[in-house]
Amino acid sequence: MDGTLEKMYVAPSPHIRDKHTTQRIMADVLIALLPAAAAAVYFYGASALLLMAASVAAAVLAEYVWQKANRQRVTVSDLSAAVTGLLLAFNMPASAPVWMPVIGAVFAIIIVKQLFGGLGHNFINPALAARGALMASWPSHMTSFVMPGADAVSSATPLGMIKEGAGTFADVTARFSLTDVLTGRIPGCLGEVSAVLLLAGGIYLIARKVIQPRIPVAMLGSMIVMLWIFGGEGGLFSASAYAVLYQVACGGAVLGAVFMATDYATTPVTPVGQWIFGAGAGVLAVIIRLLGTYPEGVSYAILLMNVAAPLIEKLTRPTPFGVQKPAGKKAGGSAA
Amino acid sequence: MGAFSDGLARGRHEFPKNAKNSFVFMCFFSQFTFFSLTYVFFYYIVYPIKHFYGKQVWKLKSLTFSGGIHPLAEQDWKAATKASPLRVFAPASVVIPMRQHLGRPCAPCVKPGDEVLLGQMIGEPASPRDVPVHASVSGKVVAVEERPHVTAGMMLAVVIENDGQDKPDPSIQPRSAAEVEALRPEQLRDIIRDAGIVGMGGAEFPTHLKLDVKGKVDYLLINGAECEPSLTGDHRQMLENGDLVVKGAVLLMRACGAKECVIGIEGKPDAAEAIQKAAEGAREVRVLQLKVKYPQGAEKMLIASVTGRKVPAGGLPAAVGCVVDNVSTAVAVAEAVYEGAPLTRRSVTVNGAVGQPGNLLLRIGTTFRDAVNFCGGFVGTPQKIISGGPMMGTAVAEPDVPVTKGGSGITVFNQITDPVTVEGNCLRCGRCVEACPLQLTPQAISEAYLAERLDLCGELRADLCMKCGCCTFVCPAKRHLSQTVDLAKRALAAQGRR
Amino acid sequence: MNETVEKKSLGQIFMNGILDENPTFRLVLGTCPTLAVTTSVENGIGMGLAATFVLVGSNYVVSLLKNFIPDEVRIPGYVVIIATFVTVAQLLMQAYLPDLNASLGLFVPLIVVNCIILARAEAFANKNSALHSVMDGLGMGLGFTLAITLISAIREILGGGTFLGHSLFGEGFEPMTFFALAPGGFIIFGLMIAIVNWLSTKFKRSVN
Amino acid sequence: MELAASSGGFRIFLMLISAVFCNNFVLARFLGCCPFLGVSKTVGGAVGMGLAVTFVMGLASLFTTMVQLYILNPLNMAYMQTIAFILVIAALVQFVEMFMKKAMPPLYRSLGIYLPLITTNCAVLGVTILNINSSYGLLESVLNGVFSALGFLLAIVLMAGINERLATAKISPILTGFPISLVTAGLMSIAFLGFSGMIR
Repeated sequence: MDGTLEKMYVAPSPHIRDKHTTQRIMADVLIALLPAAAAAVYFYGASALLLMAASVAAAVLAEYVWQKANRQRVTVSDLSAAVTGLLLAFNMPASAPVWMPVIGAVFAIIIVKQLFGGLGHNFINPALAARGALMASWPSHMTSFVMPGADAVSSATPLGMIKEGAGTFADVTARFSLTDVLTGRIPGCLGEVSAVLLLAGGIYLIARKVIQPRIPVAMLGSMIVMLWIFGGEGGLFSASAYAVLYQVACGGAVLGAVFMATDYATTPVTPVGQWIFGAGAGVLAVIIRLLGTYPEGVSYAILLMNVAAPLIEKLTRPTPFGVQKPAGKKAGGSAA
Repeated sequence: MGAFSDGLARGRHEFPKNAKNSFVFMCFFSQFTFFSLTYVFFYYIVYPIKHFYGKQVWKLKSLTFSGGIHPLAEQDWKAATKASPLRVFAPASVVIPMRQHLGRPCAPCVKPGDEVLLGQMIGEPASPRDVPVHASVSGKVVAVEERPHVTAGMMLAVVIENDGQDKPDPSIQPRSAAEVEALRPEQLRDIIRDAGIVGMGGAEFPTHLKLDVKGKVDYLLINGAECEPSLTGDHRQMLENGDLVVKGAVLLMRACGAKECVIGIEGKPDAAEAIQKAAEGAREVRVLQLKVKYPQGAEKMLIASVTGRKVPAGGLPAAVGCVVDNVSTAVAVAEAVYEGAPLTRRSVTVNGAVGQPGNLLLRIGTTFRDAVNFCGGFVGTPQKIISGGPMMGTAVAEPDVPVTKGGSGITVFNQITDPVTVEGNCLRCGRCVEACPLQLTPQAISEAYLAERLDLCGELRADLCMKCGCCTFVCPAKRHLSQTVDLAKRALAAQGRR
Repeated sequence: MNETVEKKSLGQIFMNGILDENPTFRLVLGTCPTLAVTTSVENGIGMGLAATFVLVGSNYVVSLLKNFIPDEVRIPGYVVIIATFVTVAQLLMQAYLPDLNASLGLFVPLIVVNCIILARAEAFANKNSALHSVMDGLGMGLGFTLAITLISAIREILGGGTFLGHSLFGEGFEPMTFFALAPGGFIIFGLMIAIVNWLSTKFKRSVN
Repeated sequence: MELAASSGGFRIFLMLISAVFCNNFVLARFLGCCPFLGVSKTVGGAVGMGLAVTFVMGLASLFTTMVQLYILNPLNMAYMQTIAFILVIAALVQFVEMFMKKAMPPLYRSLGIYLPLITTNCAVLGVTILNINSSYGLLESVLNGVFSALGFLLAIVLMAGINERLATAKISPILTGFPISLVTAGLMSIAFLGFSGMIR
């Protein structure tokens, strides 16, 4: 016994770690996405399942092949590629051809994520950037939505109807009630349909301490305020609570706020920065919705805030304990 | 509300006309309700309680700092030892290193074959800024040679064979209460220095230097936080030797000229009660219970929690009128001043993979192996032995290192718990930023250091890191954050010297 | 860039511009036209040849005048010489290739501020004989032309499914329009440089 | 929203939004790519470059439009546009540099090093020619110059922020430098597609 005792294992402190791991976090995100995925399959049938499977498989395979080819440690088991793939599929209409999520997933994993050094180093959300690229390439495929149900009748989304001015807001709500919007019985992207299930996933993530509620709260909050001011048909402040709630619930707002805007790599790490990020994304989303050419602006709003995130993070970096603010600035200035 | 729910119900048919203003109304109404309820709550419930129990109770819950972690939430290390009383233990032989304080090593003043007495000085300090080393047992010096040391690798040490007699050195003479009363601050500091007392929380900074403050001292803080997950030695000291803690605190106050003394205790209601009872006679000593959170016991955090003051970056506690000393240090000071006894023993928690985890009052120079064998021996094959606790303790190279004055615990792992090989990519989840009690950005510093951007490390103030390890603890990618930040800090210091 | 040219043959100077110091892939100069006009192969070739014309002309004139232009005003001097050739090119294109001129639009006059041309005037023509300078201009110009033709071919094929306006894959093919748009231009250009870097490190490794 | 149909202050506002977001000089029109890719390593430097460009673009728009309207057009010498404009810009940059050195030393110290680079910034010549092509008057030219430059400023500052982050990322040596900057710019450009077509 004494002989074996002599060689001790030496490492710098701390000697214990908590139980969170990358894999566990990503698995939690997948679990949180599951109800919405199940709803998508329920509403749109096998085509939704096929799209999700293709997207996830392509993302995982792309990461595997890239890391093998570059002789890196293969990290597909951390599940981050699977999350990206699923989120990408959530951003597609059920009628999209299967090769589209495959191209998108390869773009997301290789160009957006791995070129920049892999997990955590990408500055822009891979799934959303891929969606942007697909949207730019095949806008007709990306915007041809079908009604839930087996017969797959094509239809505009509620937001699209509002955007196109296809009747008044009352006409839109007559076609799709708020209950439909909340449960997901509307045409739309796979993951954008069921606001309630997405929120449930968000609450799960917050309860598991995977995400902090700052960004979703700030983003949905600022969207509510913006829609309340500008979202009505009769000028400023003419939107009712009903209309505001309706417009927040449909489209990608909840999916974006809960799952996209909370992506760790592409958002500020500082708490103050996260509030700013969320609020900015909400404001931009409403601006693009109301003024832009696309009926849905959430994805672009989040992408734009992703681009600004490093700057936000730099400006909101907390003052270290005991450092006087002016002195800190002076030190930073001389170093720069 | 009516119009709103109405709208919800009728959504399919007609859009409610008067729902327009309901949102505005709801906003104002909810604000009004919120504020009035808050007012009622504070005015009729919180303030009366505060008034009734006085300032102390009111502060119990709120005393904390920002950042920090809760390592005990996942594994309650302290449960195994907090009920185990201090057991006296003197081994067959002790290895007393010549460096047990932050400063220059002592020169041994005994040679092999000499008979030494308990409390006899065996290492002479190199200067008045350094402190001497005393024999912790009586017996025969068998060797003066290089022996393994917790932090210094190898260090000159005096090895004494214990004769079991504990024959005291003639210089150890108790002082009467009147004599103690008459001592001036500088005399007190000299006694503390000659007794070889250093910071016993782990820093081993000579206490007499800390007490010698030029400016005004508002608070003497006695650190009873003991936030390290596996340690309970201070907890036991406070329970069993509460009177000594308070006596020591009063002496320390006199030595540094503080007007008020606060004994800060993290959680541990029994210890707080015991100290409260012991402090009844001393009006200027207050006991405050702090929130359970690591690293509550870090000097800067303790000051922030108790006084709300922030020690300036790169400054000492004295800059905000505070002096902080450990509970065990206070006990040692009381013994040195009243009994005339130098520092020869300390409380040590033996925890982890050992037969009977517990708290020992053991002689300085006891080897880890002896201490563990006294506590039932190793369970399984020890892989890692830590001097101190698992968060900030130092892993030792072999079990034959001796306990020094700053060694508060021995924590044994028989399996490797921290993953070294698998360091994942940083997710930028921000957990480390929220955990850092000093509001640094460990993730950014670590990446800057790994990219060889020392300039960025400096800009991000890597030099302020106190290596509490919170960032590494919380990192889901299991990155060696605090370790890298520490490397950055050292590189910056080296650059500064150049 | 202190080039000791006399040791090099005219052929080496020419090949230098096409391979070793390809202005687009190796020196990464003149990024604006590279990105802006490479939506179709026709535009790419047109822009490349126009730039080659200006490059050859300005290099020739600068090398002739190098001893007459005072050092302090040499940059404005070069700019005037370049602008003159650009104007000539612009007027010629307006007269004989109005369609191409219209589709290149703003980027014809902007050849003036194409960094390649000023860089070669400053770094090469300023120090070398007229013949060498013309050869350098030709090599650099053709290197630029080849590079942007390559990029525009990729962008046109992927982004439009056509090559020089001819449909390649038939009616059923749905091109990835993304590559014809601004983001695709940036990404294709970036990836092309990366591929050239990769090939050159491979090549160097195999030589060693 | 239609830019052509608007007027007054609202038109100016639309011009601003259009120049900064919808038709961003760098990300949608590929003008000023060289400094965008070259001088965007630190946020401080990017702000300096952006401000210097804003200053010069405003002035250059003013002077070149004046030259076009009051010299070239009356003399029927519109074909001299390119030469005349680049000379005006080169002279202007020299003049601004000299003036700044004398009158505003602190500003010169922070912006001065960027000024020589501006002559060959195609954004400057580009905006002056675009002003003429869009047949803007004097005031509108200046506004368009300044707004376009603000778009450049926004793009270069955002790029610098990202570059500061990428400076510590694990990027393969094949990609470091221009390739990764270009891919970054491409991804930024995707984000800005959200504004495309917002103002016609």
